Amino acid sequence: MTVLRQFARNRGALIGLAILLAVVAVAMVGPWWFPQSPWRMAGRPFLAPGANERFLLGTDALGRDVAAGLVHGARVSLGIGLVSTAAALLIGVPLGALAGYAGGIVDDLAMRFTELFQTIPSFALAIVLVAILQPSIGSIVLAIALVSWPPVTRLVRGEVLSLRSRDYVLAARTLGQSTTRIVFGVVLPNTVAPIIVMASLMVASAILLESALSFLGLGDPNLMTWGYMIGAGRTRLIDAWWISFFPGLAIFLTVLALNLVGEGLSDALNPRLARER
Amino acid sequence: MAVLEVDGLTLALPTSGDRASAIQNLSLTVERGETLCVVGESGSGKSMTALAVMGLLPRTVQATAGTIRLDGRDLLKLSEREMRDVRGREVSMIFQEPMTSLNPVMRVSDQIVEAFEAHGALDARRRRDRTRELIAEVGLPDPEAIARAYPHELSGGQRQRVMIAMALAMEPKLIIADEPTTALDVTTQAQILRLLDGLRKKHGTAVLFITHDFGVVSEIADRVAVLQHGICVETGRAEDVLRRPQHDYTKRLLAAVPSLIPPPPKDLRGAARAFDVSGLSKTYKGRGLFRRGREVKAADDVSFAIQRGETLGLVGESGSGKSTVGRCVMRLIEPDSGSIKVGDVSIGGLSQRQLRPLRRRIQMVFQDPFASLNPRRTVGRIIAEGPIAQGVPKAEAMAKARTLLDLVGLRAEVASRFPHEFSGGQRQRIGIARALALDPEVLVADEPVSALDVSVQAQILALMQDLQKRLGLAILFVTHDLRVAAQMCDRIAVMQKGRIVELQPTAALFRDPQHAYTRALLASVPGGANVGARLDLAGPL
Amino acid sequence: MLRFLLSRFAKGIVVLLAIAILNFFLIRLAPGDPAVVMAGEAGAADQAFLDQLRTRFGLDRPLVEQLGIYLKGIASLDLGFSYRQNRSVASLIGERLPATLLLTGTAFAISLGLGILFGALAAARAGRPADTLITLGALVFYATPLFWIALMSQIVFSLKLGLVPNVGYETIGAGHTGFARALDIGHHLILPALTLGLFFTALYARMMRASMLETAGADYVRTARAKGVGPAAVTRRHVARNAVLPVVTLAGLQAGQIVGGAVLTETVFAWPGIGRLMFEALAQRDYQVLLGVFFVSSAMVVGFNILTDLVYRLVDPRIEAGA
Amino acid sequence: MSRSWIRLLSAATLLAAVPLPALAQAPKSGGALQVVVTPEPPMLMQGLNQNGPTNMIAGNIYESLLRYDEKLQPMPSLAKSWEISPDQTVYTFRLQEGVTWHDGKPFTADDVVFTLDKFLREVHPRWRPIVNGQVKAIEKVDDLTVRVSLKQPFGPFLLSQEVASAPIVPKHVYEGTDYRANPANNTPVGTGPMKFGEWRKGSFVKLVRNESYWDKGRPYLDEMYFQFIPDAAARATAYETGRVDVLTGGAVEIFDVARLAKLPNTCVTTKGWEMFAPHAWVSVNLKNGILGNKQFRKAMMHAIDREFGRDVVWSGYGRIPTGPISSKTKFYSNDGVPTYSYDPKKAKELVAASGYKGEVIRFLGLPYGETWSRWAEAIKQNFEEVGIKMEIVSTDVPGWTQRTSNFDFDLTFNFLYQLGDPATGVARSYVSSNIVKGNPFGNVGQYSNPEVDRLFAEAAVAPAEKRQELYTRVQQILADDLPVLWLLELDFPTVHRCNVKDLVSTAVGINDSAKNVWKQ
Repeated sequence: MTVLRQFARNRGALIGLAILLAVVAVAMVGPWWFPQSPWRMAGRPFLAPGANERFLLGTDALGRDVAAGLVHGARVSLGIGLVSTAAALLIGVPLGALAGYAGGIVDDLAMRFTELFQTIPSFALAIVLVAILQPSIGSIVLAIALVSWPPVTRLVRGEVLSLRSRDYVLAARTLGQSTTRIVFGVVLPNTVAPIIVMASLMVASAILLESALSFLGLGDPNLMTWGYMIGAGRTRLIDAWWISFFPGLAIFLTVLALNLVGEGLSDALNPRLARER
Repeated sequence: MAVLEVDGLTLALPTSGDRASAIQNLSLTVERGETLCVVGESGSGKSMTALAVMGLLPRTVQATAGTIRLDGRDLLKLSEREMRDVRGREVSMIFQEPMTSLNPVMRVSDQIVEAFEAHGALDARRRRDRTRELIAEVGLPDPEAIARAYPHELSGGQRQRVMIAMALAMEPKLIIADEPTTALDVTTQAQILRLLDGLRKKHGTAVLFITHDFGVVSEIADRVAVLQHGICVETGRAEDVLRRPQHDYTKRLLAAVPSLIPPPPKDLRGAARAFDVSGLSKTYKGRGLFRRGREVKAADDVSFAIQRGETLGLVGESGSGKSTVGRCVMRLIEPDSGSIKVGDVSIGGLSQRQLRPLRRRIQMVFQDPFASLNPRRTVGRIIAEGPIAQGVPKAEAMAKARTLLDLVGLRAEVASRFPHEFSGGQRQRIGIARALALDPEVLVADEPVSALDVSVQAQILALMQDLQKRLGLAILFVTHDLRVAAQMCDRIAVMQKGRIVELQPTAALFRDPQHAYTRALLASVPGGANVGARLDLAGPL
Repeated sequence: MLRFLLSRFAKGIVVLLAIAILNFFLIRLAPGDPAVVMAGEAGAADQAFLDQLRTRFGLDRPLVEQLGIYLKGIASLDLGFSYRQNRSVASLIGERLPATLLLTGTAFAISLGLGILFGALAAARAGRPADTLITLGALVFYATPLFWIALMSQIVFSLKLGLVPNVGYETIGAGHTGFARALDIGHHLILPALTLGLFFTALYARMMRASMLETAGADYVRTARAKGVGPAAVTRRHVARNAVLPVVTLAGLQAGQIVGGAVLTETVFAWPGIGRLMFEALAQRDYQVLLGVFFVSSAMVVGFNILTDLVYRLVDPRIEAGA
Repeated sequence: MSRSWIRLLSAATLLAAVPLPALAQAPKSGGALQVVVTPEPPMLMQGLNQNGPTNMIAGNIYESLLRYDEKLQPMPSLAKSWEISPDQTVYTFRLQEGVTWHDGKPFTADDVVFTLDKFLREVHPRWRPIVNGQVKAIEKVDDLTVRVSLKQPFGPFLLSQEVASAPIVPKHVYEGTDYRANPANNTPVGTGPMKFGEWRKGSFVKLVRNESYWDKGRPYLDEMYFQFIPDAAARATAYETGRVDVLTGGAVEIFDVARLAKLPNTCVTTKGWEMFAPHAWVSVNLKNGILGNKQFRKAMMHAIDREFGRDVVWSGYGRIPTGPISSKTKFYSNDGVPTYSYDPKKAKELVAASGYKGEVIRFLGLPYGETWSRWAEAIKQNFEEVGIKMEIVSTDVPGWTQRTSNFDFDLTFNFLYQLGDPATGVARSYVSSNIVKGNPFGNVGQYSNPEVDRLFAEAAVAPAEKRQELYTRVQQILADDLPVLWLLELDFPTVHRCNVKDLVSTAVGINDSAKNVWKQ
């Protein structure tokens, strides 16, 4: 398909995809690669990378294997990113579709509600939510979802609003199709492309948000995540840089990759912009 | 000596495109004080020609052969810096879209002054004065206010006048006008054409006029060049080309331009009344939490009736409310008041849910064939959707879709393809097939041909005539094009500011228009009776 | 203009009222009885002591009544009383607010200014090394966690190079006054403001670049070139001025993110602002302070939004009053 | 031993005039001291708030009747000398002469009586049980003499006059007012060597030299700044970049101390915590299923690698305890006390014998920084290795406080100050009368043993010489019952520039006034 070809022509997007696939692959095979718990105090504390061939990336303050943490963390970080994005879409898409398609007072109310959530400083809200509900994977996902849905709503609403008056949607109405069928069968499938683009960027920012929460000590204490590793290692940045450097690098690469892929998708799906290049 | 001399020009397209060159071996000349019209359908390369002269070709398009001489100087050999000096000073250009061609965040005066600035002409004070003079010269009222205005505060016609003023600023030798009136209403178009022609005469400027409209050609052209797929098939004096076209393509094009003289009326005596609208009104109100918007009466007590087998034209300029009426009768927009009856069933007062099963009786054909088909569905599915929604089994509906494709002149096998694989005309056929799938009694056609090239337009019109005859459809035909209306409609209603100001049988309306507005509209049609053929709409497809 | 401002303020007040109610209930969902928390701080507690605290702070009344008290207070600009700090919340926020305004304002200005500048530069040099460099740089800062940048810059610029102070608002005990003090504060401001601003600089630069490239294809840009206007003037007058509009809109939407990011920045850099106050209040479940900071920071966002709307109106004449 | 202790007490009156410690160099006046405390205290009125940071700052503003040396022997402060009646029930304090409050008003016995009898009785959670339970009367004898009569002998009484436990407040400011709402709380008025200067919220508190301090020649410092830096790593860098001179205990994560100690001109001391003797353990909720099983608790004790905890998590600081009483506290004994070594194999056997069926045990984390988080993670791994499933629940301070004080936990960390005497600092965690919801520092594990209750009750009021015996017995019983899992006698090392002299000279260290501190 042309979209794929367009995407393949974008060098940045391909690099991003390669990195992303590598991260996903690591996350998939992680448990076989490092079958032991990443929390296991497997060696001497503060082994530098390479000082012991058993610990390629060194050990942390308790003698835990940084590489094992990194690999197991990939699963959790990606998982949190994906699940919370899915949750945000679950809130944002229906609300946006409702607002865009119903219009009028419903639209007004929905958009005021959305604006409300956009006005509240989102990171502060996330902190409060996680703290209130106590840090756990559930509360973190919920908090990230709750602060990231408004842009989805705005996007979907905008798309639906413009699609609603598109002739083929009007045509569907003139054929006597029911509103639900029009919204779900005609309108929403045509908003999938921009939603996918936004979702890839949202996964990236969800990973960033999770790491920031973990950094502040609001992570799930039973889950090895990259943000946790940075937070736990930051006080030793000066003499044991590797503890937080590698997870930082992992976050950076993953977020970068997601952004590159998202951009590539956006260009490929938006032919007008693609032609500019 | 010719002001502009294009000789053997070839513009190469990037290799990935479907053809090698946008323009092939093109030669043209424009003399001082002369208007050369370059005519062609979409994709003929006429706009590329204009951009090549301006030196504003997209980076991917390269001139690979030939010369463009302006007063003997080959523009293709100039550096970008030299070319920049030529632009605006010696050649200037007027674009098609007045709504987007002016910088929205700059005042009109600043944008005109910029033309002087760019060439270091005049001092600040003189520039200012000259700007006011130019605004006055292009016929804009209150130059002082216009100068201070931002583009969004002006109408489309006013903006195009500003564009012309800007083009005139440095008194160039050549003005290139690329479809400058296409986006305008017919009465505005007439004014702009008169203005351009007057200025050409006054200043002795050469004009290269790009258009697809032979009516416009007959209004202003001294000479004509006809382009087809990047190749100039015919050039000559306007009269010769319009009256005695040599090339087949030119002949075909001219034969496809609908005449203003309507065909003899059909015999509709005894036909049942299929569609009845009365007292239809719709007012748009600005809405907001903290503000009250202006009120616009888009439909004001509109009443008409259509018989079986009859076409009623709804004609007017943009903003006249004709499309609103079209959508109100489809209940796509909720009218404020009025009754709508299909046959003897009133659909005006029903809820959307109650209306759904009745929708099969009244169907619609949309303007833009690119936007009216769901890009994610096969055309078979698109056509079958209506019957499926009305409860017909899927297999049966798909079988019917294939029959309908055949009916509208497409092969039944294409049912499994997606809309983007079709041309504009083909898509419009699919749109018609979709509307017919429910066996409607009434068809509302909203500008069904205005997005199509003239040759395709004729085919679609013929198809609609044919289907009407076969199926006894009552058609509400919404259009801005009086030529099309003349050929298609049995009766015509002229709309202005939401009201029907005149409703007459077509022949009577063209022969003896009653309302002043109707007369103004008729007088504005470019080319008038000079161009146009009676379309052989009854003939084979 | 006056009508626009009035309507904008009216809207802002409605939003703030809704936020106040929302916040109030949100935070009451939390486990943790304020009286117990307070007692815990004191080191030990018995029932009499807890009861005494509850009566004193109205914590034994129904929730609706507490909300009523809270809203009535907000209407008269009384944000409540912090029992933990034994001070009015308004005064607590009041003494921290200038630092936060300084930090977020500077970060906002830096990010918008540098973002637009770099974005425009990259677009003007599209495809050339300068563009690649800026685009890459923007991507890097866009993808790096804010706190990571904060830590790194502390180590590199403060600890290793000794260029700037690593934490704090001013040199404590230096006794600077007047201009010298302003200079000292400015010196301390560099690292946190840059850290907070970098992500947004990257964001705006990317947006500006994309917007410039898109605008470069606009009809009016072609018109200007057809007039013979030179490339620099085309870029400045036609492309940049129009391309900046969506960036300004985005900046308005992002104001909340900057204020939120201040929590992190202020914590790492010991910046005595309300972001830090919020984090501390949260750790102590100091409801009144938490609600107050939340409310004030939301008000700041509303303020930033009104500001960007104003800027937008100045740049774009198409926006009508009240629209 | 007990007898000689009493003699020492009386002898302290003679020693009162001798400055402690003996000085090798003559102190130098002048200079400002930059100290990091964390977190920022809610207020500086020490009578109303006894947060660690409050004490570290306000300990310079307020004074109490006595101070204590590193061996917990009382030294004069506002009380120049004191006498104890032979039946150990009447204490007579003679006050310093020529003391004035920071606002210039003279300090008299009226202030002491008001403070101990009215002010602190109403607001101070630590003083209230003592004054209500043990004290019969507090009277002014003359302007410079106060007499406190006890209902019965109460050994720990003399240790209760530490500045955080009994700061003397000005009667003329507080009498007849709502103590908590008194505006003077924001500008504390005391008698101490430093006066309140300025509090820039979120940044620092500035104290200035009290020019009319009664102890002539002191203090040596002109100014003190207490800086608030919320991030632990930033606090460490603040020290490294020279912004601060002193990092108080707990201000930097313990594992940063070793690194900072290597910096030039840097001294580290673990002294100054003898009075508090923070004792860390895992509180066990004995009402929750398997946790009530003594064998299972012994299994946990053998499973936890306490040496690893000290050497890795706490960077080698601290001492592994044998039982409820810290080795720094009076009446410590390991005589006949059972010990628990790290022994996973034995732990596994005990787990099997206890009937544990693999239920998940929730461990409520203590939100006091990275060190505690690491420790919980390490214990989780220890447990995992012997087959005990544990899940960490993280929370913030209020959440921890509420859950702990409502007994809503399976296991959690806790650490309590021992306050010099088991009667005040130890008994509260084990006696059944202290199973009260609402207090995280009570007997939250709901351990109930009548024998232990009786021994603690007797020991508190027993004549000094009988107490050791009773407490030794208590330690033997508790170490076998394991109501909590003792982990570590904590050290909170103070990091400071070596040219800051005599920083720690009493049993409460930085929590006490800096009257002897000087900069070289």
